[in-house]
Amino acid sequence: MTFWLIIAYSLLILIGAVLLYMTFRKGDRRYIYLAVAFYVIFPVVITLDLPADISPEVLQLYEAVEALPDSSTVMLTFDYYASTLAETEPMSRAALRHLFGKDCRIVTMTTIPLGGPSISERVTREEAAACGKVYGDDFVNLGYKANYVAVLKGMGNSIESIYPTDNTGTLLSELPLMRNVQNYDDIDFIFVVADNGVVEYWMSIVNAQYGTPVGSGVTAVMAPKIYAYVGSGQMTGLLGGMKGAADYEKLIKRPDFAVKGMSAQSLVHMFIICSVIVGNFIYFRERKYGRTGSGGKSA
Amino acid sequence: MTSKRPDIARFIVLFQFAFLILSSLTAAANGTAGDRVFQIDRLNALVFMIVFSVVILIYTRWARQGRKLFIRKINGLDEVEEAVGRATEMGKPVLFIPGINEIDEIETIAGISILGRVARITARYETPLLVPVRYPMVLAAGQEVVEQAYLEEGKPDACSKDTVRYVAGEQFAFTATVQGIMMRERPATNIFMGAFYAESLLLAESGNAAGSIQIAGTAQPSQLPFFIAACDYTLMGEELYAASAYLSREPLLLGGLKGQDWIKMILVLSIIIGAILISFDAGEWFLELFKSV
Amino acid sequence: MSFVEIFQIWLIAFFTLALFSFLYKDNAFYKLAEHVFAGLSAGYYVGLTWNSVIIQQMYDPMIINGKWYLFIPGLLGLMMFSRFFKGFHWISRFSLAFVMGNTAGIFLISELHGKVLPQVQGTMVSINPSQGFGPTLLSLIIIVGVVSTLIYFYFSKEHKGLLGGVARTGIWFIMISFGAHFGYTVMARVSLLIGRVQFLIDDWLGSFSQIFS
Amino acid sequence: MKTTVPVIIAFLSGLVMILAFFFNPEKSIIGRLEPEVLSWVTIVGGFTLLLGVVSIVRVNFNAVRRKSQDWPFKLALLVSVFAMAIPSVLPSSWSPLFGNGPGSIYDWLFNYLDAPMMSTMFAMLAFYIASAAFRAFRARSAESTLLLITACLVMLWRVPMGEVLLKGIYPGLPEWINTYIMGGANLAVQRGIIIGAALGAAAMSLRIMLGIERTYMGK
Repeated sequence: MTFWLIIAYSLLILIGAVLLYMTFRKGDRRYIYLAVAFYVIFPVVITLDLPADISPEVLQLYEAVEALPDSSTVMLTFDYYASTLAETEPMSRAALRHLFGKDCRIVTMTTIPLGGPSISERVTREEAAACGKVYGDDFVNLGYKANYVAVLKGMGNSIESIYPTDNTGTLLSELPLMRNVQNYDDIDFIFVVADNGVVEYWMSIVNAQYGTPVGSGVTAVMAPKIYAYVGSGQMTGLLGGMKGAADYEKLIKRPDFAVKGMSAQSLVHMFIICSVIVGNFIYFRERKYGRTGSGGKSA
Repeated sequence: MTSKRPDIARFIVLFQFAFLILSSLTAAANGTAGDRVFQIDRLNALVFMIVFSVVILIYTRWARQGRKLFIRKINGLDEVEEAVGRATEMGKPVLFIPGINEIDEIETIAGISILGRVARITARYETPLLVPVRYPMVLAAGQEVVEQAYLEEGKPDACSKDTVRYVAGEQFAFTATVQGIMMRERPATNIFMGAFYAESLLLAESGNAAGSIQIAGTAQPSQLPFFIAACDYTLMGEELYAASAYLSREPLLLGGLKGQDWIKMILVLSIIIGAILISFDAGEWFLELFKSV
Repeated sequence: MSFVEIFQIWLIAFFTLALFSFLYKDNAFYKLAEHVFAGLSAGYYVGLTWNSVIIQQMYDPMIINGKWYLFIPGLLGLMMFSRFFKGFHWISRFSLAFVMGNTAGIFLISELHGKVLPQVQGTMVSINPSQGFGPTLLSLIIIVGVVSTLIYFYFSKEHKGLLGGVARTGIWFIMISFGAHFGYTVMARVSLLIGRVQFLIDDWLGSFSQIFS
Repeated sequence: MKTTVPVIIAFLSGLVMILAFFFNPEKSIIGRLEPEVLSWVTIVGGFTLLLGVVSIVRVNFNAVRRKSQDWPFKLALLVSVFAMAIPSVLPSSWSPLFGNGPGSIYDWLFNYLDAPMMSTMFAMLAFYIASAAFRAFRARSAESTLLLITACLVMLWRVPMGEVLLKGIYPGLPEWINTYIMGGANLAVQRGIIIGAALGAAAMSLRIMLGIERTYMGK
């Protein structure tokens, strides 16, 4: 097995080097595209696994959820588009497994019109079925309503005024779970999974004005911005991108998609770093000896 | 029309003060926090808003009175005219994207304002302008500013109805279409001004591959690194909002920038004072001034 | 897998590969995908707006709940169509002014209250050395970083002398932050590609065995 | 009339939102006005939809009629618009294929064409980010050197393989990157930009409310 792994790694390095060489030789950025494609496809076929530490923000979120009393009510949002599913869906799944495992009651909703309701419906139902949870008693899917600023504000007053019915059109009063949930006062924690700026409104409207703690899972691109809010205490913990999701999967001891995806990540990251180092090496050589006709710059 | 404006300005300042006094009275007269008609917790925000408005309006007033107000050079904005000129020389169009958000986002309005300035330049040079937009309301606003700009430059006929066009409702469908425009119409200059999200790099890299000069501006901190990497000039955060004033060279608008600087200095001082007070465990009351509920 | 399911997978795979083909160069497949995509998404917004705005937010409340006053935004909306009539297009400015003024009102207060105040407050951190070297250094980095970034945006003076020095520190901080952000984002982007590749390999290539068996 | 009235409308509609912010929604009418006015804005936006449809149809229809370059694709676009839009505005009571519920034409087109294409466009960023890094990260000046060094450090730190490497250099390095670069310098700059941009946005809002900035009516 180790032998084949060594062969596999040598192959990876060799092909990367050839493609990088071609990039410089031809001055064509498409060789880089080819390399990226190769490094993503390879680990999907052959699985590689490496250990890693858990970031403190993920731990903070995990501990905040862990510290909730059993059977508390948690709101879980699906504020993401289908386009970021690879990053966000594992977060939602990990959160659902963790919360269902603690017998929490879950209210889900979305501020995304395009696909939001169907994603939340599909993911929650699948996870609930796996945990043996019942719709209406253990979880409720409110679905989507337009104009999220008004929705977020309105739910502070009364959830029912915004969502007279759930996603499938059942009156809230007919759902046992919703009878004890009037507004944010009855919700112990809000777990936002988002790929866009809505997460900031959850803080600036809901956390700031109603005091309900908000934790979030966001795409890696948004994470640095949201760090600012973890630092200022407006946000309780943060999952950033696939690594955050993988960390969370490890914490709840249910490694899945995110953990697997990390090896492809490693390869692409390494390739980019190597290409930057080689690029600079050649740049300095060219500057020292004058331009030598290689098309490196236009690549 | 111009003579009427100071009256509105004076009115708003007076109004705000009256509002402040009235609300403090209501607040004082009222019972516990939850019962109050006025949200007394937000008094600091009200005071801040008033100070902010007053400072900006004072500078605007000074600008109107003809005081010389110096504004430093903003990299990127000086290049707009040059970049349009380049497109003219090459006989290729200029592509302008006022962000991908709806008009209920102030960044989009900033983008539309800049579009007004850029359209004047393209009108002057008679360079074709392409403005794909993602929301119908932005389409309406965009058409309005472009038509007005061409009218004021005396070239209403150079502006076609489809200069500003609605191309697609969804973020990435919009991006796919713009990528296509970049590859087929080969604009010599791409200007991105407004709220951009993940598509920033898709747009900027395609534009780069097509060999266009690119000037970008956004207040989304998460997209700035990509514009910096793939565009020739990038306006960061505040500079986007300053752009329309800067391009217009109207003293009235530039006055506001001075006001902003003044507030910025107050904030910098507050941060330093606050940090020092906190270091000696004496800053709780000071932090309270900046609370937001 | 049923025939319909296989058809759906092949359809998705076709458009996925057609869009990816743009990476090689602009071609007819990409053009087809691009135009279909643009058309569908425009159509999608028609359906979405019709159902969730016109019906749910205006027609239903007006007819069922008797909120008759909703005719005002309706009228403002209709005024937008004055754009189609030469000489009357200025009427649409009323609606634009309403929307833009509304946005301006929201942002004037929400930017100051929701962003400036808490961010300024969050920056007031203790630099008392008694808390240890690490936290003090972090506090100093944050304060110097925020202040110098703000100074970088100072428009009223040329960046020379002391101001220039601080502004230069600001641009260094900005570059460090942007580098960090760029590096941090790579992961998100690769994640998305992994998602697509998994689809192509698991579902699409997987369907071949279904077809041939 | 053509310019004064819009300025007044803009001022009043902004003022309502500011007032509403300071008033308790449970105790005053003005506080309750806010969601109402917000939904008004949405409704006005909803009406502009027709403007969008007219624009996209006109541009593409003209191209098809003139048989200009790529006209078959424009035709495909027109077909797509109507295939998606028409069934969605017909009431679902006529047929389960209409409307926008599960099982409708609209839903199917979204799930099997629109959504996968969104993911694909988004996924293309993986290629672009690699080529942008490769091209832009050159140590041309002190600033760009800082940019590329932090970018490479953070890229290493983000992946398990790189983390092992960083720990090999100095065991505390990943923690150091997390604390001082991400939580220190990066946070500080994000904050600085957020504060500055917020001031700019607020000033712009004020200018619009007072009618000082009114590009939307040609000034």
